[in-house]
Amino acid sequence: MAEFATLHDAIQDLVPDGATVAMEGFTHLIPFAAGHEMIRQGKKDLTLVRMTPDVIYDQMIGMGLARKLVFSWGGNPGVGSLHRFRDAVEHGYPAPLELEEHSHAGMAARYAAGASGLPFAVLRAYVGSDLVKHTEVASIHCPFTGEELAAVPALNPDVAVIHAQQADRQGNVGMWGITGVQREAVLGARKAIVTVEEIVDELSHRGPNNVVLPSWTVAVVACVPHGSHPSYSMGYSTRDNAFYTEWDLISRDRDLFARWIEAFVIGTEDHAAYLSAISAQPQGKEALGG
Amino acid sequence: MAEFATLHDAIQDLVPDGATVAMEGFTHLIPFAAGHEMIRQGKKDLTLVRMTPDVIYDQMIGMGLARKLVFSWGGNPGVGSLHRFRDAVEHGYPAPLELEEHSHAGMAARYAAGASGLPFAVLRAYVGSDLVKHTEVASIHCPFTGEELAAVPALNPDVAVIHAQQADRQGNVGMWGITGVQREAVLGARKAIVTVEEIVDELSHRGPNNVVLPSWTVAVVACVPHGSHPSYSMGYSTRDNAFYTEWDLISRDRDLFARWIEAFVIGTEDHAAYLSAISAQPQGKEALGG
Amino acid sequence: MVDLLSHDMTYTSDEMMTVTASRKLVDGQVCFVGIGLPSEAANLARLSHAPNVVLIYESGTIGTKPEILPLSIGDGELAERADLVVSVPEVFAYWLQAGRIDVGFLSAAQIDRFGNLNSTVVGCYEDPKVRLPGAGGAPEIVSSAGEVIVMLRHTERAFVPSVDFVTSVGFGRQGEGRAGHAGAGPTVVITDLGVLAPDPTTHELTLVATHPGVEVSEVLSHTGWDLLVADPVVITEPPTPEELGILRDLVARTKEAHSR
Amino acid sequence: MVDLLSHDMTYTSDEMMTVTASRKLVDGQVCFVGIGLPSEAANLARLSHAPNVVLIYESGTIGTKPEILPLSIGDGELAERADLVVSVPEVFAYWLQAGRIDVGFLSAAQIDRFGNLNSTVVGCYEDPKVRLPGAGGAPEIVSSAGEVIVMLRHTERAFVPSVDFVTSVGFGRQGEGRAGHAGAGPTVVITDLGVLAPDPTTHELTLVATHPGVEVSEVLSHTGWDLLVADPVVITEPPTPEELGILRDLVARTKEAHSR
Repeated sequence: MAEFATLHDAIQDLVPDGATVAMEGFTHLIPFAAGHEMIRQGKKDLTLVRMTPDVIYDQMIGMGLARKLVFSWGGNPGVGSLHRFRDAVEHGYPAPLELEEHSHAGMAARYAAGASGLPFAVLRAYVGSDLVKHTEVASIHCPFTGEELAAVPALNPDVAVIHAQQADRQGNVGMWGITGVQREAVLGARKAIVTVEEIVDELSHRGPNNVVLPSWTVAVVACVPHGSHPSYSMGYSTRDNAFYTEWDLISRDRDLFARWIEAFVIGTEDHAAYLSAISAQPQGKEALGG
Repeated sequence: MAEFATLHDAIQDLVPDGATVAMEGFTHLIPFAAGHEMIRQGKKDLTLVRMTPDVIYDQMIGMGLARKLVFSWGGNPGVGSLHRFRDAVEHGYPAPLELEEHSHAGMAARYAAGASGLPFAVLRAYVGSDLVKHTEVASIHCPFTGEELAAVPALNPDVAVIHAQQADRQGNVGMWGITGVQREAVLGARKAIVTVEEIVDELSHRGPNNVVLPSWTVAVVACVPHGSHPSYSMGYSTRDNAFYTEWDLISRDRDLFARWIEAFVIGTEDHAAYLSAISAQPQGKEALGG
Repeated sequence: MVDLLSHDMTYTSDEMMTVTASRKLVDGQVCFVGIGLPSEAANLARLSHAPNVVLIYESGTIGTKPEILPLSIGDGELAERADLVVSVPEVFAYWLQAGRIDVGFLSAAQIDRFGNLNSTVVGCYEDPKVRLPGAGGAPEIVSSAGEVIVMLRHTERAFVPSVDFVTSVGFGRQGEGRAGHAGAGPTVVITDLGVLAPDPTTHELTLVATHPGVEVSEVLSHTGWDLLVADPVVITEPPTPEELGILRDLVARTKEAHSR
Repeated sequence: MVDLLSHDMTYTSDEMMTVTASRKLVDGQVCFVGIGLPSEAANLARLSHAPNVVLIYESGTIGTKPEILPLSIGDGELAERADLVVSVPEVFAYWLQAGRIDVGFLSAAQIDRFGNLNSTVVGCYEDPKVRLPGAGGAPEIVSSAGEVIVMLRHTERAFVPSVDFVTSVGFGRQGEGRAGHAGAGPTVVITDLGVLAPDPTTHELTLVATHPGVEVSEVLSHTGWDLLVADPVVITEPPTPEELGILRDLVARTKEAHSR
């Protein structure tokens, strides 16, 4: 059965330095609050796993929390580059970042194998792509037809962190809309932390695509309203598109980035304080004289 | 886009003699009406595929429609044996029945591989079971860990036949409740026939477990109310448990079975006629002086 | 709450078997349940001492809390009272194979000295005396579940020296053990006469308990091989009035519902 | 219906590119759509001549009918207006890999003479000049889709003799072809200047059309290699008032919605 805890305690207790952490989401339900808490707690040497690393990973990488990134597409959705990620890869600032890079199909299959208790997955992928020279892909033959296919190793993160719309009082988690690979990340991980918008008496299954994670598949549930800001939680909040655009400017400049993190993350004691700081100064960049 | 047709035309046009046909369902939404129509049309040399062959396959096998059965559990759910199936296997009556037998895990993985466009599936299964001596299972090694696992060939039936609660006017199919392996059967088959309880303006997604099959993944939709009798369609009908019990008696006796099929299937021109015959003489056995 | 006075305190051997099996489930365990006797015992456990047991049926219902016993693996009752319903490929891949199951709870047509289970054929495969339904989910439940509870009625036809067909491996034809399996296999076999458990070293099934009023000789005469007998053999605690009351209410509710 | 008079009949080169790309989609096709330019062109097609085109986004939305263009691959608009929403592992396994996609519709940072696409790095992988976002779904879209429509703006930086990194294979480094791929690969490349297509035998990209007012010399000067030119080179039909009207309404609706 999942336990209920504060986000602070969940991150402190379940995310040791050096852990392999998958914070999943496909631009919907991104666990920003959990990432900010890892920055506040100064986590170190993390291996970050995610199909689509975006602004929260940009922030964590920019603060030097990550030793390695396992991914398939890293960008600021609808805007462009992740400048902190690029600075780390292109200039080793603030620290070098090791990359383990796949295609979406490969990453999705790796998560599914992890959730299935298999050591690897088989798929049609990577044919002729230079990716095979830079990542762990093997070739495997069908024992019945002889056909050659690709094999990729399973993903079993130490900790999966996701944001969902609801949990009931028994800790069963309910989410809907675009749920990406979150279910596989949770089922494949050794432990899972789920932040939710709301604790309810009964999951409301507002669909489309209702997904339930039973309480016993989750280690800790933390109630963090708007825990996905600037991403969104269908039925609870809309995407703060202006923030993503603004992030392009903030993240281009090392000092401006550092000041933003200081003012809005390290300088706020929790997500509620972050939200009031953001709403008090929506134009973060100007507020910082950037 | 799916076409709308009568069940008679769908079976006549899409199910040639000798076809490999998967009529799936996990005691819920069993496509009985479609099976009866195959009996009426006297289909021959079929390879029948199903994880859980039950009374409808017992009837088709008893009438000699099947050359081969691909399955993992064959029984009368909650009652006992399938006597026509047993008579075919034990005594070759009315004709010998070739068996291709797997475990549920293996059959489910075979369907999923078929739906994924892969030639085989990898799973942890069959270790030490005598099934491996009598079915097509290969051993395969993980290219990363060296671990030995089982491989089974994909299932891609010529035709999948399922029963669902609803289709909308564009032919999109909606079902809910226990949906077993029906989605994989349809997506893995070359063509799919779906009988539905009702044609609606908009799918009502009454859940749990709402499943949608887009119109373009289905060849033909036929509206056949109560097309799953004596099985059930959640939200539309309840299971006729008395029939399953009675079937045990009817199917034990070759002549009684033949008379029942004559009276209730061959003697009825379509499913509506079958339903009125059944409701007029619910005690089929006594009615036949069995 | 159950009104004890309303229940006859004598009980049948099937009731003793079901109650004994239900006691083996520990509250909070995740249990993959077969239809029939195992389903009855697992739900008795859920309605009595193990309210938080998680029941998974191979039709894809997870966290199933039926008010009446299902006749079939796909009864609507299972879907309507589940925490979630998933596809059959998923229940086997993401839930059973992934090692999330603490206890597998099933029956079989034959069991042998080393706990191997047969639900495929009596006689030889190519020309069977009796063609049984087949494997279903059993081989992988017995392989992957943390441990397995087996329930079947105690007859010489069911308890054979060596099964005609190994559908699901217990400890192997020669009792060689569990190499290649994630789970511990059949740790207990519960019948209408008593309880058997594999010897820790030889893996041979051994009579460890008899139900009240059952003689050891009676168990031996119903077993198709020279059954080892533990010393001492425990006598099973008879069903409590509460256990019997809950079980009989469940069975009565079920009969009533299915006769509608 | 669109009021033609309300629209300025001059148009931009981006509009010409989007309209040209949208015309390549045939009604009823199943199309796997990338975000950005491809998504704009695919939805223009859906709102004009191809109302029954099936749009699939890699976030798992199938039969997607957005009223406004998504800013990101995971916008709620996509989920709310889809026939169904599935998980990401499923969209790649059951839908793309299974061969259900007629047309893949995407962009890239670099394309070369043989239609190979790069969205990974500019420079060398270990020490890149520019680290690009990466592969995403592209390698398997280009491999598995029946054919692929590529859209990108025509610059010397984008049209290079040989891509720095083959993220997704067109016809190979030496134009060797499509062995090992289910689909036909990039059958057309649409830019803001014109249209390129691979030579049927050599697979080398060839200029087959220019947009109105664009000189062939202008296309050549924006291409990083000696671009083959078909004879004759067709002139693209300019956008019709209806196409422009629908596109501009879509873009205006989108701006309005995202500025809220």
